[in-house]
Amino acid sequence: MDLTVNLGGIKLKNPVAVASGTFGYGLEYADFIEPEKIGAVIVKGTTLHPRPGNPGPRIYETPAGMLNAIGLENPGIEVFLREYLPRLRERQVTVIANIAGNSIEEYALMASLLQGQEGIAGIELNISCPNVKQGGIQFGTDPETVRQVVAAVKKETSLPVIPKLSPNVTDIVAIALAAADGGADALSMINTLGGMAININLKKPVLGNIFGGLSGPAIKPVALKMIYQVYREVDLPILGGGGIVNHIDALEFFMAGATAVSIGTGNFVNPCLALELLEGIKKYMQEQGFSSIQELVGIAHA
Amino acid sequence: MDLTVNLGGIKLKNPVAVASGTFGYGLEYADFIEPEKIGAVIVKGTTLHPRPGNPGPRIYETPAGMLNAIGLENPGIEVFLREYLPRLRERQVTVIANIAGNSIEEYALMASLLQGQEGIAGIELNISCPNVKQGGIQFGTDPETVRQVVAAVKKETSLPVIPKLSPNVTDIVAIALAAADGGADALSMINTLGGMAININLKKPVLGNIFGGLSGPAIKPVALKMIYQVYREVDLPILGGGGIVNHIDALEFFMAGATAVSIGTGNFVNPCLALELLEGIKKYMQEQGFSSIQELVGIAHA
Amino acid sequence: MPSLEKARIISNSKQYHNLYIMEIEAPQTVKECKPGQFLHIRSNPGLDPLLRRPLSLYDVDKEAAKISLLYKVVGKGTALLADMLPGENLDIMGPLGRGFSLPESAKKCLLVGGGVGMAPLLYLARELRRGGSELLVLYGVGNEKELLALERLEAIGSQVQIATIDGSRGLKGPLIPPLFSEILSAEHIEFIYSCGPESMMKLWQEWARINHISGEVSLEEYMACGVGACLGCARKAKPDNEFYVKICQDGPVFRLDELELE
Amino acid sequence: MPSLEKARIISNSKQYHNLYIMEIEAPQTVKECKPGQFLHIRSNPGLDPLLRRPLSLYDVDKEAAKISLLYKVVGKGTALLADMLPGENLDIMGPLGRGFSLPESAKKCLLVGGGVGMAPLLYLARELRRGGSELLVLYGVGNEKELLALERLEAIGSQVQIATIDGSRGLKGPLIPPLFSEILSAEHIEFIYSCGPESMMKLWQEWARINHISGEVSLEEYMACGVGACLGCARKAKPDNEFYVKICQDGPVFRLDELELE
Ligand SMILES: Cc1cc2nc3c(=O)[nH]c(=O)nc-3n(C[C@H](O)[C@H](O)[C@H](O)COP(=O)(O)OP(=O)(O)OC[C@H]3O[C@@H](n4cnc5c(N)ncnc54)[C@H](O)[C@@H]3O)c2cc1C
Ligand SMILES: Cc1cc2nc3c(=O)[nH]c(=O)nc-3n(C[C@H](O)[C@H](O)[C@H](O)COP(=O)(O)OP(=O)(O)OC[C@H]3O[C@@H](n4cnc5c(N)ncnc54)[C@H](O)[C@@H]3O)c2cc1C
Ligand SMILES: Cc1cc2nc3c(=O)[nH]c(=O)nc-3n(C[C@H](O)[C@H](O)[C@H](O)COP(=O)(O)O)c2cc1C
Ligand SMILES: Cc1cc2nc3c(=O)[nH]c(=O)nc-3n(C[C@H](O)[C@H](O)[C@H](O)COP(=O)(O)O)c2cc1C
Ligand code: FES
Ligand code: FES
Repeated sequence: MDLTVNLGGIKLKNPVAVASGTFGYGLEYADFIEPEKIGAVIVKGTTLHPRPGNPGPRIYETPAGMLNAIGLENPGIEVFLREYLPRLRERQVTVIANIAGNSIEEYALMASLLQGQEGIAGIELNISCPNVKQGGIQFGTDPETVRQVVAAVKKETSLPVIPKLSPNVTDIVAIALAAADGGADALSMINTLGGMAININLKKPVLGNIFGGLSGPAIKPVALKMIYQVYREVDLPILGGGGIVNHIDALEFFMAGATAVSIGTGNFVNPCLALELLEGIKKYMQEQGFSSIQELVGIAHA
Repeated sequence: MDLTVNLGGIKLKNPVAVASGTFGYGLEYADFIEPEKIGAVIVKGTTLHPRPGNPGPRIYETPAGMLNAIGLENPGIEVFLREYLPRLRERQVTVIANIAGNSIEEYALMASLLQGQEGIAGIELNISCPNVKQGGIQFGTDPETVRQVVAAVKKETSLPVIPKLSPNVTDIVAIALAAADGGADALSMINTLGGMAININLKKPVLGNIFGGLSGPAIKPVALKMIYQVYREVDLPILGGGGIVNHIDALEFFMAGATAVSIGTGNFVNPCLALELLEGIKKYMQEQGFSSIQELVGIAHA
Repeated sequence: MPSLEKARIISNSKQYHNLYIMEIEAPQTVKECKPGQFLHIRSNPGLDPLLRRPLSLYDVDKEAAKISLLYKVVGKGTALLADMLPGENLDIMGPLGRGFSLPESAKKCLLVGGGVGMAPLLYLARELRRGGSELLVLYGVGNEKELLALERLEAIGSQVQIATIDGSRGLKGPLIPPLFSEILSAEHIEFIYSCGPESMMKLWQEWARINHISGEVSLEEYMACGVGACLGCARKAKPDNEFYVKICQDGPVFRLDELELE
Repeated sequence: MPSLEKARIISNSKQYHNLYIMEIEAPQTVKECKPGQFLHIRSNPGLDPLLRRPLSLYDVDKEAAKISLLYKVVGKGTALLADMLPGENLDIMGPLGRGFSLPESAKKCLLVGGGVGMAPLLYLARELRRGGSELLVLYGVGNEKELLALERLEAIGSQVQIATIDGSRGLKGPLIPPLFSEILSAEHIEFIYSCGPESMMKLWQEWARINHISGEVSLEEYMACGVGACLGCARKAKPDNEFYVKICQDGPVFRLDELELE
């Protein structure tokens, strides 16, 4: 059975990745799951300079989902390259970096810093983080800006570039087409939906940042629709995710048009999910007589 | 304790309404709950001509939510006025009509047919139904069109007009401002999020219409955020809903800025919810020393 | 008038594999029950699953205020039901829907129930017998252990013919007319009732048409409201119809001549 | 090394009002347990609630491979836990976090536990006693019936002083230093451990500072991952710090001198 996939030039040993921000720098969960067995580990979003992140509370559970407003806490790209990457390289983890910038120039600069770094398989562009006030969200909602960010990054690197699209837009296809236009090698979708919660005892927003990003099973239907739409109109492989917590969910994403899937919130529920889910996929393929995962991709469009 | 509210000129005996499409024509649930005791019954979306609706399956459960693609099945506005309205009037139900058109002219024509009809307290404009292919969704996603629809309807009627906003937009505040510009008396938000599901055994979309609208607790964080944002920027009362299934949910909506709330999917779980929830609100108000529901509106912004 | 009730669970136990019978005490609801109607049940107080689940009235004892349900565990909702214990409360709404019509005078009736499709037919059988009708029940299952209603059917005096897929009891094969042609040719059937997989019911519809027998069947569809308010459980009674019927309100029982089955 | 384990529930019962004790058999997990660490527990197989819930190691018996949990039902997750039955499996992940540090040589230790804040202190007390330390435990609750850990504390030979809000046992009043000033002035405390409401711990922090006593406290925060991967359980150890600590990884136990409590 062939589980390898080619995600815009990144060869993955299997089509299940773990999503940025939900799996730290790849080793936090190492007592529970071997990160080198996972299709790809997309590490925590990195910025040019260190960021302390948002004040708490940063997370809150909602029906079949959760809100987060981490605010891109991270030690900056240099620390990432110096301290975290070598350990991941040593373990031969398939690493996709995830970067967020405050300007097109910052994205390009980070891409150039990643260029030539051994152990990085590709770059995911977070142009859709709803928790960062300066920069971030606006990039992901205007097609022309998306095109420019992608093009600027592509100019600095030979690594596959995967913009991660925000679902908080009127026309996801327009954004995806713009990313393709800018030279994207694949698309990652979806990031979190904007949301909030209110503490009725304190009579104020729960999150320190007021607004946060909604993830988890609650958003799965939204993710599937956007992927289904983009698959029809845009000729790029899709890394699909949003609410996957079991292999049935993952199969829905493949059938909607995802070449690979990513697990975010699901890791919190079950840290072994990425590999357990793979077993479920294999079993389904066996029972249904599929020999390659690629046969499943987009099959629901027939 | 004062539970009455003024929703853009509609006097409601209490601030809990039932949402369009989830409570039929107001009498289907009459064995379980007295519709005249509910703050307002927003009846099933009506079109100018009868519509058979979409092929099945039309509904599907998702994590803490559901998808629907009813496709605006309804007998047309004349049958509504002739057969359903009189029965509601007789029972003194506070009725808000919900209309959906294929063109600005159709909206205006329906508004003129509702004008002067005894027993209608206001008109909700469904400019955001994601399940109708011709017309519907596009109206709700372009600010200028929203302004025009609202203005055209306002010209034909003296009834309070409440456009119902789609959450499937990049900038909800822009849409809300446009609606205000067109002369809206209040805003209803939010309608369902676009979504879909796939049946992995049949390897095709579950819904007959492929796409549907996601409702229920899953979308509550999204609804709250949009209402919070619009409350800050737009000076109109808001009829807030999306995922309310208990009084705590409802209180979150008031605190975010809703003047009244609507219950949709929650009716399916508990047909008595609208009134049970009211009791919960009263108890909270008592315990917390509020004497009027209006004191709660927008309190989370302090 | 249907009602919302917290019914006390009297018993709830696995009968075989994934088949369960639950008995509840529902003094309010029980009064209104008619064969073929259903209860709309909340399987848990949480939000997953969110919606109620429809289950047929399997057996009803109005004097004892007891309702029995026969259900198959197929997913989350029914799995949670199976976990409930005697003494707990079950949140039920009902009885809902249009049930089977009972003949005005005694008739010779054929009841065809496949698997859990037997669920709505036992209570029907009971009421038909009370009205003096004679019953031939064709009961099809995979294996004889699934014949949960058999004892009760025989106790009320119905003639039961069995088909099992594995041949463990009765005739061997699926519950389709040819398997019973001999038995049926010896009977003068006046009305047919059926519930089970639609493809099976379609064959019986065809059989009834050929033999000029009227009848009724019970259909299924996903449901949200259960009362005709959401228009979710729609299907076309006949493919060429312009409009849709609602299973929860116009059905779940339909006359054979109203339908074109698939 | 922490692990994921399906632990068998040995017992799970209400002790008083909303307070429960659950005993589980967790042969893998138990080996690694240290006082002050926590288990990250999935309270149901469904999606509501979705996330795991952190609970402290209340008591640990390594020979018998048993872990006890003391929990208060406050919401959905703990309510589902309370419904679980002996024989069922509990999905646990752990032990996680940085626990209490044990002194290298025997000391005179003060343990201050408010309400369910006693949860992490019993196992700590047991280990401190094993190391020969002498313990004075201040145990504050609303009503004497909530003193669930009392028997075990006394059995291991700790001196326990009680404060109840309603005066039903011991001193009457909240668990704050002035209430115990007499008792404390007679003791030569070398180290303090505390867990309970933060406002209470803050007062004990102040007391410790004045008396030049070092100590540790256990903090709480909403958690998602429990292992430092999501950065969700962040708080500033001191308001002026630029960066945040993670309760799940840097804590839940912190040294008093690292913190400015609120
Ligand atoms: C009027 C009516 C009466 C019924 N009476 C009985 C009864 O007496 N006993 C009994 O065992 N079952 C009965 N059913 C079916 C029962 O309602 C479903 O099996 C149940 O809702 C499944 O819930 P779940 O959460 O366990 O499964 P889910 O997780 O919702 O689904 C499990 C699987 O079953 C399928 N499924 C679920 N509901 C339906 C449906 N309504 N139609 C078709 N496929 C479905 C799903 O696609 C999925 O593959 C009845 C249905 C109707 C409409
Ligand atoms: C390291 C650690 C160890 C803990 N050990 C224990 C223990 O041994 N025994 C015990 O009873 N509890 C303990 N807790 C607290 C326990 O985790 C929560 O009470 C539990 O998660 C609540 O889950 P729920 O679903 O029942 O409540 P929810 O429905 O999630 O919440 C109910 C109420 O509690 C509040 N709440 C929930 N979780 C937290 C939290 N982490 N911090 C502050 N407020 C919260 C909510 O705002 C809400 O008002 C511990 C917490 C941590 C972080
Ligand atoms: C706690 C948390 C932190 C996240 N941080 C990032 C991030 O740094 N960069 C990013 O692109 N996405 C981030 N995300 C989004 C996830 O990568 C993922 O796209 C999203 O959660 C949807 O998938 P899920 O429903 O499987 O979680 C974060 C999500 C969560 C829950
Ligand atoms: C089955 C169903 C039918 C609906 N039909 C309509 C409709 O006809 N017109 C309309 O404006 N909204 C319609 N809606 C949207 C609801 O009125 C409501 O805005 C939405 O469901 C969000 O609220 P909820 O999460 O409380 O259900 C429908 C929703 C459902 C679930
Ligand atoms: S389930 Fe709502 S109309 Fe039938
Ligand atoms: S809970 Fe994820 S970092 Fe602490």
